[in-house]
Amino acid sequence: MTNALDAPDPHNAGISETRAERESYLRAGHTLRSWLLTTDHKRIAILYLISVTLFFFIGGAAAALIRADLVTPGGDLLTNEGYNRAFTIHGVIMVWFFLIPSIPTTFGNFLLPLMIGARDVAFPRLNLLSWYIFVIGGLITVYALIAGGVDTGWTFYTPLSSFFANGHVVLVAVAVFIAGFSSILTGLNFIVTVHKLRAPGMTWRHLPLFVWSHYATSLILVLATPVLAITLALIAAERLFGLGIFDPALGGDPLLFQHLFWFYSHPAVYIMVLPAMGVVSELVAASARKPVFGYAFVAGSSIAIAIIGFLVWGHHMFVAGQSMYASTVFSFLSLVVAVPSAIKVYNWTATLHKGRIALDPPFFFAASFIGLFVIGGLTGLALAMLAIDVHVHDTYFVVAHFHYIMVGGTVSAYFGALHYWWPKMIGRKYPLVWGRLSAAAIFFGFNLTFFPQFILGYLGMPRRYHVYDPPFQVLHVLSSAGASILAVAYLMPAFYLFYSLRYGDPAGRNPWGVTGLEWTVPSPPPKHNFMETPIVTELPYDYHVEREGEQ
Amino acid sequence: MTQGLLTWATEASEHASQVDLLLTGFSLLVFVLSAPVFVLMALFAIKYRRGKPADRTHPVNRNIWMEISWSIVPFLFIVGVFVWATVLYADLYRPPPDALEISVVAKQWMWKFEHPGGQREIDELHVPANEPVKLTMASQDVIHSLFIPALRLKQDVVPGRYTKMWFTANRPGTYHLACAEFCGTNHSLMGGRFVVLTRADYTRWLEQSDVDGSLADQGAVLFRSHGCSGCHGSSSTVHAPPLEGLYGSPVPLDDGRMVIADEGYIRDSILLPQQDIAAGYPHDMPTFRNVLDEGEVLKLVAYIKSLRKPRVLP
Amino acid sequence: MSENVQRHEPYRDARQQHEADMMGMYVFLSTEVMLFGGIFLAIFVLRLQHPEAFVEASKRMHVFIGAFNTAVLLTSSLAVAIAVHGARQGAARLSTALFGGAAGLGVVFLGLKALEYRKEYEDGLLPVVSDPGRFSSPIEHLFMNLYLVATALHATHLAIGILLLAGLAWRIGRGNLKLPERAIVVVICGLYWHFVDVVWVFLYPVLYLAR
Amino acid sequence: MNAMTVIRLVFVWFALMGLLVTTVGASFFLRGPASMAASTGIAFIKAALIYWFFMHLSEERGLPRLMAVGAVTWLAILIGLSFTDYATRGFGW
Ligand code: HEA
Ligand code: HEA
Ligand code: HEC
Ligand code: CUA
Ligand SMILES: [Cu+2]
Repeated sequence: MTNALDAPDPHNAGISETRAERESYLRAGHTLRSWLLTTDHKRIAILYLISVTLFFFIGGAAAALIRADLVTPGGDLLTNEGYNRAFTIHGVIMVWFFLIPSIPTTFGNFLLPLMIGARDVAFPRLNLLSWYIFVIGGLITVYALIAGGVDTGWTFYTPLSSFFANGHVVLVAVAVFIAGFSSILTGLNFIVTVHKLRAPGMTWRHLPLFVWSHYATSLILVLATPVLAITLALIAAERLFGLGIFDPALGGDPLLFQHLFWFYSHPAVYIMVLPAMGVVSELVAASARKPVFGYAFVAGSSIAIAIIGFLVWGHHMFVAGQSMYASTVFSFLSLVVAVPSAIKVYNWTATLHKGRIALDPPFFFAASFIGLFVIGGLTGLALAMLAIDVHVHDTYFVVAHFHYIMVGGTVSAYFGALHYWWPKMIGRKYPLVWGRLSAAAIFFGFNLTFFPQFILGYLGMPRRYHVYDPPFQVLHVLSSAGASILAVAYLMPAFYLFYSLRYGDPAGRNPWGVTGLEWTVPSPPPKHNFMETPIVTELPYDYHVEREGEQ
Repeated sequence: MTQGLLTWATEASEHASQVDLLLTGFSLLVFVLSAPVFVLMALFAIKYRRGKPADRTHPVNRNIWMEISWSIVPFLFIVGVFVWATVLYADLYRPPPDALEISVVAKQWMWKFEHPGGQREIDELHVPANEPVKLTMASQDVIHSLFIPALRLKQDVVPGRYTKMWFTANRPGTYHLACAEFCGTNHSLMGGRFVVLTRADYTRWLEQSDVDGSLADQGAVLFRSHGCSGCHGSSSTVHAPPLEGLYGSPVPLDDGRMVIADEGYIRDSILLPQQDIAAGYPHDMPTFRNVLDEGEVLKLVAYIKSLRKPRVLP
Repeated sequence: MSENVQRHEPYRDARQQHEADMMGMYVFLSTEVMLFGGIFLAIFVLRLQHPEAFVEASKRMHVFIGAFNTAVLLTSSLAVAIAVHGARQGAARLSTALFGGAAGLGVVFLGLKALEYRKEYEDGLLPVVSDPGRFSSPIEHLFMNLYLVATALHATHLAIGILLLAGLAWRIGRGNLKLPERAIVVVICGLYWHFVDVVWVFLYPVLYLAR
Repeated sequence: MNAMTVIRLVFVWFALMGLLVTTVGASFFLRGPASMAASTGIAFIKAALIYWFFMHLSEERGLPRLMAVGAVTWLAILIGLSFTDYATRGFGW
């Protein structure tokens, strides 16, 4: 093992078995340089893991500030301006710098090639580039934050953002624009990887559901993100040069901005949830030691969500002055998108039937996901009902809806993935009791934080309110109390996972005793994943199960 | 405390009760659709947990008819609710023709209401009970959203055009009124009171408020002071269309289209005259974009609407 | 594909690698479609909302310069198509010349575009730099803004394309890019150039010909 | 060099130039929606020619073709569904 800078050697044609290749990817060089210039998808995944975790804490700190401020009706902690900046930066960071990249760039990057029997993603250098782009975008956002922040909300509605707001709108728009390219490159890479780098025998029917959902996610990343990019570029131009496309004073149309923004941002919510669904499919099958019920439907529903998800964006604009006919169409299409979600939820439940359920941390996180996603999703349907949305639009009901899916759902899945694949990534086990405990604490803290917000919202408490009517205080205090539990619960894994880095028992190849190509290689995996390209013959989740009525 | 919450939760209109009923129905459906998931997950986790002996023989891991039924059946339920919700929503777009018309101007960070008689109020809206009220809303700067929780209604107020909202409040009392669309620094302070009065109290309230003449009269003053009458007046030599009876009638445009002259059209004619040119007239009307504010335009619109002489169609 | 294509990680064989490269490029071009798509939506909405003023504004465009520029781009595309074909057969000299030529045509396009901007500037029509007060209507101002954004974004893409083609011509000419082994590079750059051409094929009618 | 291929490419170029002349000509005769339909229609034909002959779609297999069509479909979704709003704003009130 000499130089760590293993840029792929173009002359090394055969799949040779050098010692370096058998060694774990973590050992392939210890210098900073060997990490910062790596093209190994697993190392890039670790780089992402570190960066998105950082952003999660920045976004979480903003959330802590919001919740602390809302303990009193007068909002005594922050100024009006300060509060507006806090939730804007919370939204921007959580959405674009944590949740959208979270699962795809960390677990997707790490596992996709392993799961399909490839030695890397299709374009390894592009993969590294997309991390750098992401970091640049993130740094600009952090700079904007330090320089004074923005106060437009994460939605940048015009003409507030283009002419009236006085924060660093251009800076943040540019930062998100840049981060968007990182998304695009990741999506592009995944699509080509899944199409072209599957191992022999790995047909589409053999793909793990995690791969299916990442494929669907990548389609959205690639087709939706450019629209966001151009929209933000137009916002910046609008602000800098008085472009006027979104400004009624010049004959432009503010709703055009909303159409463009939501054309991206609704599909983007599926960018945030589809990878989580992929994770949960894996966790459910692994916990039950049983094939996922109705594999084909679950796989197909990911693609269906990705496609139908593009047809519903107008449900964010029911009271924005959109034509009522358009609203009706969008309302109906929003119901259609619930069908594939229903398939997933019910099939997961059916998978548990007659399984051998291991009550380990992955199961608890998966169960949290399913339960909270169901509540978040069904309240999403309530929002899609026109007459209901007219009342609850832009109230805390919406805030509760999306936190149920994004925090209760996706973040739980993210932690579930962390607990399930940690032994693979690091090669060490962590204490399971602690995992179960933090899953329970997160679940409890979460519900305490966000359930009261449904009530607040239905009563009519508008969102983005720094000062509110005193009678709402009880519910807000409950919510803030929940948030403090949640904060502690989210910090818990940091301790025992760090502890396991050093003191955990070696995990071995397959600590959970589950199926999947990623579990056939050593933990942590060697640099080029597979000594020789695996030949796939078994269907995914090929657990031995007692069957009846089999021909 | 509960007293305070009640003023938010009250249903002050028939529509509000309908919405609450709809939400109750929907919540029931949510319960029916989600309870099986929770119950079964818990049940399976206990019954089939690892190490516990249990009968685990089961058929092949798929059953297309089962999967189809558990996606289609909930969907059909939801379609039922969709129809219900959409019918309710469509009502919001069908104001009765005799509604009391109040104009609303939103700006950072206040609400200005103006009654037909010219009574003005800020951050407070007084309306008579059991009479339909129609709001024509304009924004002076950014997007705001008029939110009246007791009516279960809200509508964004978008700069550059008029949006509308109508309701019939049926329960006298004092409720809340808020801005629901984030509009900058003092967004959370942009609220006030929504007061429903009996007809008698409303009439008394109207009389107590000071007035500089009705909305239309104020519009008439503006119409003269800004020189509109110079072109549109009957004695004018300029070839400009007469405005009597314009409101509500179809207008043929220069490029062959035909539009109904509603408030929005009249507004655009004043502020963006180049946009829709009435057929057969020169492109001569100057823009008043930087001259008039939204409140003044609303007054002019009220005045033009009051010119009800039947119009001879060209 | 020829068998002597160089293969590198993580690919198993040359065909796989070729297909992955082509596919990556097509996916990338799809993202570009959506990028310009936002601008096209803005143009269509503007036209729908202000049909007359939009047509009026469009009449101020220099139709024939635009038409000539379209012809220039289409011709450059032909040159690139032939050059790519040649490169795949190993005709290095021919490709060098044609890529150089196509890049030259690209420069001609930008030159004419600059001339057009200049004329518009003199007419007081170019927003930002000239006097906005001279627009006959706010819609015309808006139209010119959109026009400037759309064509500037296109010109940026074209400039990148010119650099790519010039780079190719240089590398092929110097023998740094072995043909036909590395023909895939040439193909990919060609795809980009054609795409930029396609964008113009749409921008030209919706902006210049809306009369 | 395959002469047939080159000749084919040149033919495509002639077709493109012909379409360019047509579209410019048409713009002087047609007005309003008809003009719009003609010019975008011709643009689509031109784009299709470029994609098919210059951009190798004729020689690639199904996948890249699907992607080219897919991108256009998505653009159609963006524009089409936005227009359900813009085209029906005037109705109702
Ligand atoms: C990961 C993120 C995520 C996800 C997955 C979703 C999923 C959905 N969302 Fe949500 N949403 C957001 C994040 C998300 N949303 C955010 C961030 C906002 C606010 C943005 C802002 O303004 O700042 C928002 C706002 C929002 C609104 C606008 C509210 C408003 O501002 O007025 C609406 C309205 O229709 C909506 C609807 C839906 C629907 C119908 C789904 C569906 O996909 C849900 C499907 C899931 C289920 C239905 C549950 C499981 C199914 C069953 C248990 C089976 C039975 C059911 C049937 C077959 C009917 N969402
Ligand atoms: C996408 C992901 C995501 C995530 C994970 C979260 C996580 C949380 N969010 Fe939210 N949130 C959004 C996305 C997200 N959010 C969006 C998009 C908006 C809309 C913004 C807008 O209106 O524009 C929003 C808005 C929003 C609001 C509404 C603000 C308003 O409208 O006025 C509230 C209020 O309670 C809130 C709370 C929380 C809380 C308590 C958490 C918790 O789950 C967070 C828990 C985590 C932690 C607390 C981190 C733990 C670490 C620490 C505590 C260390 C901190 C260090 C210091 C304090 C020094 N969020
Ligand atoms: C210099 C002359 C002139 C002045 C001053 C003027 N207008 Fe006009 N107006 C016209 C002409 C000419 C038209 C027809 C062309 C058009 O539709 O733009 C017109 C059209 C209109 C229309 C549309 C009528 C229709 O039938 O479509 C309205 C409404 C209107 N004007 C209101 C006003 C108001 C209100 C003012 C003052 C604030 C005003 N005008 C001042 C000349 C004028
Ligand atoms: Cu006005 Cu918020
Ligand atoms: Cu949505």
